[in-house]
Amino acid sequence: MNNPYLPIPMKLIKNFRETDDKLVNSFTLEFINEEDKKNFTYTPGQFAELSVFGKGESPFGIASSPTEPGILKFSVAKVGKVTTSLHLTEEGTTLGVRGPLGNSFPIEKLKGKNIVLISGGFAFTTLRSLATYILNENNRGDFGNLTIIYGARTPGLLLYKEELAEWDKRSDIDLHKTIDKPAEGWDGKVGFVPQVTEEVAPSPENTYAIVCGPPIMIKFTMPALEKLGFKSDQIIMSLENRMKCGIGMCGRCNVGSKYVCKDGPVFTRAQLLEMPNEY
Amino acid sequence: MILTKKDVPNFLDSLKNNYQVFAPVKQDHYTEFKEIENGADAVLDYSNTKTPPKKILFPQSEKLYCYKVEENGVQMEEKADEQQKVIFGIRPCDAKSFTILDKVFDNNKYQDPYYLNRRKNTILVGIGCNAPESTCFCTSLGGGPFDTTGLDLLLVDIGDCYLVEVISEKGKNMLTSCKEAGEEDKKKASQVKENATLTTSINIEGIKEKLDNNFYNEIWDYISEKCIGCGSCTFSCPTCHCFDIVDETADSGGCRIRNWDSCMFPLFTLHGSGHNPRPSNKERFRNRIMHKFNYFVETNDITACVGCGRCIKNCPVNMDIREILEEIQGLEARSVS
Amino acid sequence: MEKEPKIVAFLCNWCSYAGADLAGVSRLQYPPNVRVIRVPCSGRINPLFIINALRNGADAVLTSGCHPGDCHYATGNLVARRKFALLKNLMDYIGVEDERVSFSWVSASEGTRFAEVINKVTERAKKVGPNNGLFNKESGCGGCNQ
Amino acid sequence: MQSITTAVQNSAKKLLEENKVDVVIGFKKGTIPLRSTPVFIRDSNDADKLEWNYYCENNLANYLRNKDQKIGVVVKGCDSRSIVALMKENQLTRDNLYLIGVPCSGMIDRKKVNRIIGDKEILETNCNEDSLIIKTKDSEQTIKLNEVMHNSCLKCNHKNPVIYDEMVAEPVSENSNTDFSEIKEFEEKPAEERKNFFIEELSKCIRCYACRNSCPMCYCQECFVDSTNPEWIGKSAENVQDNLFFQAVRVFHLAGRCVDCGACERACPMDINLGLLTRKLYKDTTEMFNTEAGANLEDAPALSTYNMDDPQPFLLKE
Amino acid sequence: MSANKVGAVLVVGGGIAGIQATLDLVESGYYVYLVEQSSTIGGNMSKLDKAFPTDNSSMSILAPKLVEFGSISSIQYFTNTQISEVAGEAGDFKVKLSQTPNTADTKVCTNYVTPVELPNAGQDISGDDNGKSGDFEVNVGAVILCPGGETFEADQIEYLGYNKYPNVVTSIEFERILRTSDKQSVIRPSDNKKVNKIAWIQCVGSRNIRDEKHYCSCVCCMYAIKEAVCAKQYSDDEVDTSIFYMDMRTYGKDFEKYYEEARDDHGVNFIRSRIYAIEETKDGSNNLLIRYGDDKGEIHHEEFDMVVLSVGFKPSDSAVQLGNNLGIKLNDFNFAETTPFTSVNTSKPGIYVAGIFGGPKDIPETVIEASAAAGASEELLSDVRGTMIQEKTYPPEKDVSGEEPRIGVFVCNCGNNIGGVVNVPKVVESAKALPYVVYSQEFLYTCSQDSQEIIKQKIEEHSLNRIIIASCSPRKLKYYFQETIREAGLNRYLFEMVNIRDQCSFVHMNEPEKATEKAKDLVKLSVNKAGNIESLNEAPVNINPKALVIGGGVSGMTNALNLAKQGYQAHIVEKSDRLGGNARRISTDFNNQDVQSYLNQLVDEVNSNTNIQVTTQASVSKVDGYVGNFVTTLSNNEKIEHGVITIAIGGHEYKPNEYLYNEHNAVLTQLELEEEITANNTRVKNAKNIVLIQCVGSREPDRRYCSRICCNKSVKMALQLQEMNPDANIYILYRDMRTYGFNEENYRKARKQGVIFIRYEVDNKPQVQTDGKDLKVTAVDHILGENITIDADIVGLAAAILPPEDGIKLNQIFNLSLSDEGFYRECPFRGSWGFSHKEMRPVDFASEGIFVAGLAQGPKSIDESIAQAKATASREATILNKNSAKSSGIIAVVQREKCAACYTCARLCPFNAPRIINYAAEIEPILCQGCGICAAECPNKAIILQNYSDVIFTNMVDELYREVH
Repeated sequence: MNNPYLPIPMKLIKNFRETDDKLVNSFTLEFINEEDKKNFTYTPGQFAELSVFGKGESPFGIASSPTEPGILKFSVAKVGKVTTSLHLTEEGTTLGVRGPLGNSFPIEKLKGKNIVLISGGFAFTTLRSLATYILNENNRGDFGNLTIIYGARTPGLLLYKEELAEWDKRSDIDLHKTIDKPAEGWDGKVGFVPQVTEEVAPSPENTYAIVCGPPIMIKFTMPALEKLGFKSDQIIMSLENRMKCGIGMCGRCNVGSKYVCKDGPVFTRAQLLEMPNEY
Repeated sequence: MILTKKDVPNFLDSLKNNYQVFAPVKQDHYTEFKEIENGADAVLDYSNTKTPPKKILFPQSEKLYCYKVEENGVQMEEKADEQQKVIFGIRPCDAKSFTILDKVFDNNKYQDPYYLNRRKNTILVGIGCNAPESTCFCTSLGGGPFDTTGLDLLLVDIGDCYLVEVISEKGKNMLTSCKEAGEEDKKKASQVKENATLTTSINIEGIKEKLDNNFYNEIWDYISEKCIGCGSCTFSCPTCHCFDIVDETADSGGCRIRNWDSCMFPLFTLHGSGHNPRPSNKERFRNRIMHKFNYFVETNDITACVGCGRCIKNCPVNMDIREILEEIQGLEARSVS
Repeated sequence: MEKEPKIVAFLCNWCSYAGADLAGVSRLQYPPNVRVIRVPCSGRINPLFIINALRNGADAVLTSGCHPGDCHYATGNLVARRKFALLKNLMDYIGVEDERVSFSWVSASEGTRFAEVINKVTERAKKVGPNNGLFNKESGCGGCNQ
Repeated sequence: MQSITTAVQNSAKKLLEENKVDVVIGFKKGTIPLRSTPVFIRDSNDADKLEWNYYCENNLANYLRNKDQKIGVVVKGCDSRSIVALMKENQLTRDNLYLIGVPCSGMIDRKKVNRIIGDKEILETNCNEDSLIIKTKDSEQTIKLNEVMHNSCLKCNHKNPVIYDEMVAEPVSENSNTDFSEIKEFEEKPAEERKNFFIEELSKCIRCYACRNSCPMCYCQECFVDSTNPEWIGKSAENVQDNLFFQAVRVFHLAGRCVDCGACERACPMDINLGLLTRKLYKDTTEMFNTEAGANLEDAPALSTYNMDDPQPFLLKE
Repeated sequence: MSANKVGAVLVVGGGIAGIQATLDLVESGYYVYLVEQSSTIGGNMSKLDKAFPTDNSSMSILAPKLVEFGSISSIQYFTNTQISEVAGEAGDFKVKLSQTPNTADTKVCTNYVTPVELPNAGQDISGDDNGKSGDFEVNVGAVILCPGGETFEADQIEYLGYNKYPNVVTSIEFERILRTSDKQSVIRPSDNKKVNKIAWIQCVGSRNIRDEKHYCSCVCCMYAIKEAVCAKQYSDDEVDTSIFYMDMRTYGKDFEKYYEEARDDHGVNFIRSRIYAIEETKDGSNNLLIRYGDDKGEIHHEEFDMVVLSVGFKPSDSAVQLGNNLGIKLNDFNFAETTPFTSVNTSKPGIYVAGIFGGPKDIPETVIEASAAAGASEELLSDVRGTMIQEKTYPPEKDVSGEEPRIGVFVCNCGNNIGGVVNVPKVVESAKALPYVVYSQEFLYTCSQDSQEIIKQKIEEHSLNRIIIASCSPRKLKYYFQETIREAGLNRYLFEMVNIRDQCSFVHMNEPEKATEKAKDLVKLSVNKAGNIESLNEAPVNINPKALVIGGGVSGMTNALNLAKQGYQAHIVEKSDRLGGNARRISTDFNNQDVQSYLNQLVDEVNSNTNIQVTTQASVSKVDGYVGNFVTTLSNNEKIEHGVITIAIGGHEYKPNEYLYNEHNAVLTQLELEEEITANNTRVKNAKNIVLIQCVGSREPDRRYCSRICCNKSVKMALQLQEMNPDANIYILYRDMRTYGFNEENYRKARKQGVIFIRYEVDNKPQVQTDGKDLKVTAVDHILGENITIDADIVGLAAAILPPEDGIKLNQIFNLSLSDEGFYRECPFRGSWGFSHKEMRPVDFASEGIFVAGLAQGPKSIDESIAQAKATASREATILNKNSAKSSGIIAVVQREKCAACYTCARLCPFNAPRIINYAAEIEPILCQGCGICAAECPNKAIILQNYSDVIFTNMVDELYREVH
């Protein structure tokens, strides 16, 4: 029997400070065993359990894209014991990875559609995965327009600044970066994500909106999207309940009869409206 | 088949050659399932064990695997329990609980090797309940004092001996030296079964739908009011299965350990951010009831309760699940807000 | 050879740690088994520190502060004293060997006394032997070191 | 008993009718023999559900924190002392409480009853003056009440509430001095025996934390057991050492605050003898610092104060 | 006075007084030259075992002060140095100093271990920071003399047998015996045998008419009692201790209780007697035989194992010479004379005296005088405050938060002091293998200047963000190294120190391997801690440079005036309708100086000083805020914002119930009698027999203290009365005559002039009777054992001084500590991390920014009140001179979400730092001293003591016991 609790060993090859509040780092991991590399096939939107041996494991959305072979990337905010020790882990250390876990963004369904990615703060991780996937030259043709609305409190708190700069240069992507308050040297928009969403006003026609962000952003983005005419089954979200096993057994991440780890984390807004509000 | 009571100790002793044998043994004024040293330690004349036998297949703490951090990486060692086991003298309700746990640990996507391995290697020898307790309500949940669900053998106490009903092939193979039961014995057995009546029943009919419609009902505020949020109900429940996974370290290595957890504990669902989707007793208690009588039914088509009554007896403030279900039954269906 | 006991000592900065300093400059010789952790005041000691040390395998724990009335913070050791009295009784009661947990007051001028306390604590630790007893989490995960 | 029940009901009814309180917390009949259960009465018509008997074992002070309502609560001696202790710690406002004082004659320890009658199901019980009649399926047994009274009740010297807004009955006579004989006896035993006793007891622990949660004084936002940084203790119930560690620290944390109500021991589903630990600390704080938790509103909790001449028997003998 | 004042002060003498004055001055913005003629600082105090009456160990009081010297840059100190010449005038003195070269090598190790002489202490002494020697000159605005005193040469009194018999020792020698004892026995010099019976002989060199040392040395009674108690406590066996005395002078605060406890609880024998001779016994045992006469004149002999001579104090020859050099006036006994009502001013403006050179006194009084002298200097030099000191500038601090720790470990060989035992290279190697350690290096001397440069360089080179020095005690050199790392741009708190010298090499000399193992472990612990420590901020707080003075008596006014002259605002709040307090009722002081004219002058000065505001007929009803930022509401609703508070609410005279007071109009209290004397009342003038009864209401079971001044006052009044009517018979009925210090002179004079002194026993008090008209006083003559009856015309009662009437009421506002009697209890021995450095604080409270002066603190004379008021002002100036102050970095912080507002922290904090605001505790950083009591006690562990958190301690222990296989 395949043991879903056993992690595969991976080597931390990059521990990179993402935000200037020093709370979010990105970690790039490299497969140690060829076989693991082969077996670890994932789709944007999935997550994995990352183990710091001796400290424990925590689930994180996979920030890398299947189009970046050989590595996995996670962006982790420092909040507890595991994440803090992860931040202090030296490059070269062996970490454990268990996954891929959970469902994913419905890639097949998204194909041929316009995609709007809306995100705030450090919740951008799995959207980066999806964006990178879509922008890959082999896949770009499968999707329609790609609009990204991504905001943070200050410029320093945006993730993946270099990549954003590169995307900015591309013509096949409509990127809107925004920050809460004007700042020196800032060339993007100013304003909260819901507000910018309304400004940008993506058309709901043949479109899916994928929204990841802090609860407050979600709360105000939903009416904005509704106003623009997005139906609740056109809006896709990813939940972040507390998880442990990641395989639907340990009992803590359920929302109604659904386990976020096994049946999620990706749900349409229509699905979520059917579920109790315990997330 | 017939097993005389005086032969039980020898029988158990002989089983010990091939199996880890678990049976109810006396502890303080109650009984608990323990691995027995001597066949004579087994007490079959008991009302119900304090805690359910689920801990045999799903221990309160178990090592999943251990690891050692070394210069050139991490060595991992999986912990597996391959021992053959017999749980002797298990009540039908407890036996049934394993069929429920089976669905937990083998969901549509993943299999839990620890539980499933043990389960595969375990023979369940049940004993029928000649005198069900007042807190028992197994019949309301489709079980019964002599229900054979999940069992390999069932013993029926007919006085000096047990009539052994063979339910599975596995069970049959165990009984090498038992004589066949006579007509008299069979008659006695059916007499016993008839006499074993439950004093409590609750109406489970339609409860799932009631729950569906009353998630936001204010009744939850009141139902949970006296709950003190401890885990004694969940830890004494044969079907509760929530767990936590932690690392325990020693020296340069450590183990990943799984411990029972309880959905009644606030930390159970607390996010790192401080947000808690089930912030108070009310939500936690509701989830517990919903899980057993609604969510589990939805996903597995079976209620995650066997009516053993332990949560009633063990609750420090006498929360009684029967009362709660009754109250829910009494609710007029209200629409979801 | 029998394993030498390893003892942890929580010393208050102002008196007992200074007493250790004085023992040092006075070149008083005492057994090398004690590992000192400096705390601002004996009032800073959380009883959990002591139990935690035992849990981690400390063969003995010493806690020492200023003499009552002598506290640098006026009343820190008076607050601590009540705690220590209860803690010591409790430890005793549940069967932790007396020798595992010691308390003393040593002032900055009592270098000799400091050395004596260390002598005594070490002697006691040797007498009672390695900490396999209560609170030692053992090797929390027994199997993983085979 | 019946007269107290009636008095409690009348008091509750009146309080609710006159809108003096939003809710009355008391006890109602339990669902199984030997049990009463806490109840929250909001409608004066429900007041007759309230009852008073030998099974009102829970400490109702546990339900009073963080409530913005005006609460009437039925208090026996220990509940009232817990309320006093909580008031000292700024957890309760006296003005928001109406204390219906009940003189308490002690509560029955189910564990003791079970030990006497064995593993038989109790179907019915009856109490009179000084005895308890137990009916099982095939027997009836009469037991002297003081044989099955909870230990903490037998030794209690505050059977009457120490504060109240009204007393529903005449006070009962109090034990004059505190009796710690069983603790002293245990202290006399060899260390090894004491240790083994606790190891044996705590091997039963399932870490359900009913002891902690049933205690009115255990209100930490984050219990040391749940703290992950530092991680003081393992979570695995199979580590008996840690179970004992948990209990030792728990009772220590309650030193000078614990009113020895026995709620923790009664709450324990595994029937662990916790009283031997809680009462030890209770004895030591009483004897060493001459304070009784919750006995009055004036004294600071024993560990929140000090004297110049506090005893220091713990010092290394020279 | 010079027009070109200099903002520097010369402090002469490195004893406790010199240290206190220095620290006060430095804290208040003045540069200080501290000159000590011996090779170490510490003075007499460092020779003591413990200080009375609290039995604090002397070292624990002194050591923290000494530590500070290394870290304060506006002090220059010179040991082995004397003053050769002084020129100039107040405000601008030019002082020639001459220094003899120091023998110790000062270049390599700046770590002076301790100035105290210690057995085998080795070479680590001294600590000049300049290497000057020979003659040089300093320019200062004021000079404070605290050269201390020396003890009387006991061998001058032949019959005491000192220097003749080995077991006759002086009290100072006995201190040394105690200090070096094993605390199990007291060993005598002749044969190192344990002693079982010790005698103390009081007044050796004091109160000696033959020797012209008439004065009382003040401290001998107390120290003898202390030594007798210690001797008992330090011995496992029963030790018999006897004190042979004339009068037991335990007149200080809490001294009487100490005396009673010694007698009643510890069983010290007190024998009122005269000593005739001390001789060795003839049996060769070296035991001593004391021949003495008891108070009935009977002769006794008693044998002792050892005799301690309680030697008195006198100014040293060098101090006398110093006085003469400076041209200040000395008194008959060669002590420096002070001008009336100044307490610290010598006859020469700009030169002040503190400590024993001004007269014998105990440690707290010495420290008070030192602060008072500092206060006086500050008053003189207020316009040049801050001109001589420079703020040091530092590079900006690097932000290392969130960075992975990069630890540098520097291990000291200490010139083989460490390396001779501990294998330092191995320690360095093991450190390198520890987590987060990126650099480790051995130094011959980590504390040398060169090493500091290298450390800074390595910090830069390896981007180190945590520094560990493994060398000697952090108590000595922490500040020094913290300075270094701060200069390298690191936050001061990113520093840890491991003591592998005092805890390894010095104490495990014969076990080098184990010492090395231990050193490695200690380094490991420290590295582990370093991984968890963080940069800490010292929270700034603004200081309102104004004082609120509660009480308008001499103390309050002196305090306010001193502050006002230093340039600070002061607001006096007086309860009555006019200023003056108790002094209004006093005609002259003990030295016959006119109190009323002084008082009037003081009131005028106060009223005319624009920096002082006075509100009369008002009291304090509410105080909010904290040090630097108090807001006080008065009873008239006036709101005052201020930075510090002086409590000078005085005391009052006991109204006796005894001796027919209130029943017969010729029975008067001391103050009432004084008023009649002042008024030249005829009934007093014509009185034939006047009886003064001492200890009325004092030294009683419900008032277990001596009122200190009544003996002096009665003697003074007896002399006054005698002058008024030379024919009058004046009787003083007393228990012990406590005419301490130079007051002994008046006592001697009174006896000589025929004042009749009759001692009574406490259980046989005098009787005052009346037939309705005449008064009869009956007392027992203690020599004859017979009743004496006096037909008294006037009976004067030396009524007790009671604590302030408003003390308890006021204390509900302030929550300070009161003694059992109701006097304010100062907090003498506490360190503070905020304003003042760690020092003795005889006028301070545990609550920062609140001070006490005058009778409110305990009975005292006018002069003593003045000294205290000035001291208070000086202490307050250390706060007020700053625009803003900083809290310590090591403070406790509350995690609000965990706090249950249970008041545990507020109840237990000695400094009133936590308060409950909106259902959670908040800790005022400026008040927090970093003890961590709250962090330990907080039930929910909502409080964290920064860099001393639970996480840090548990991780350290985890690390220590984590065996690496």
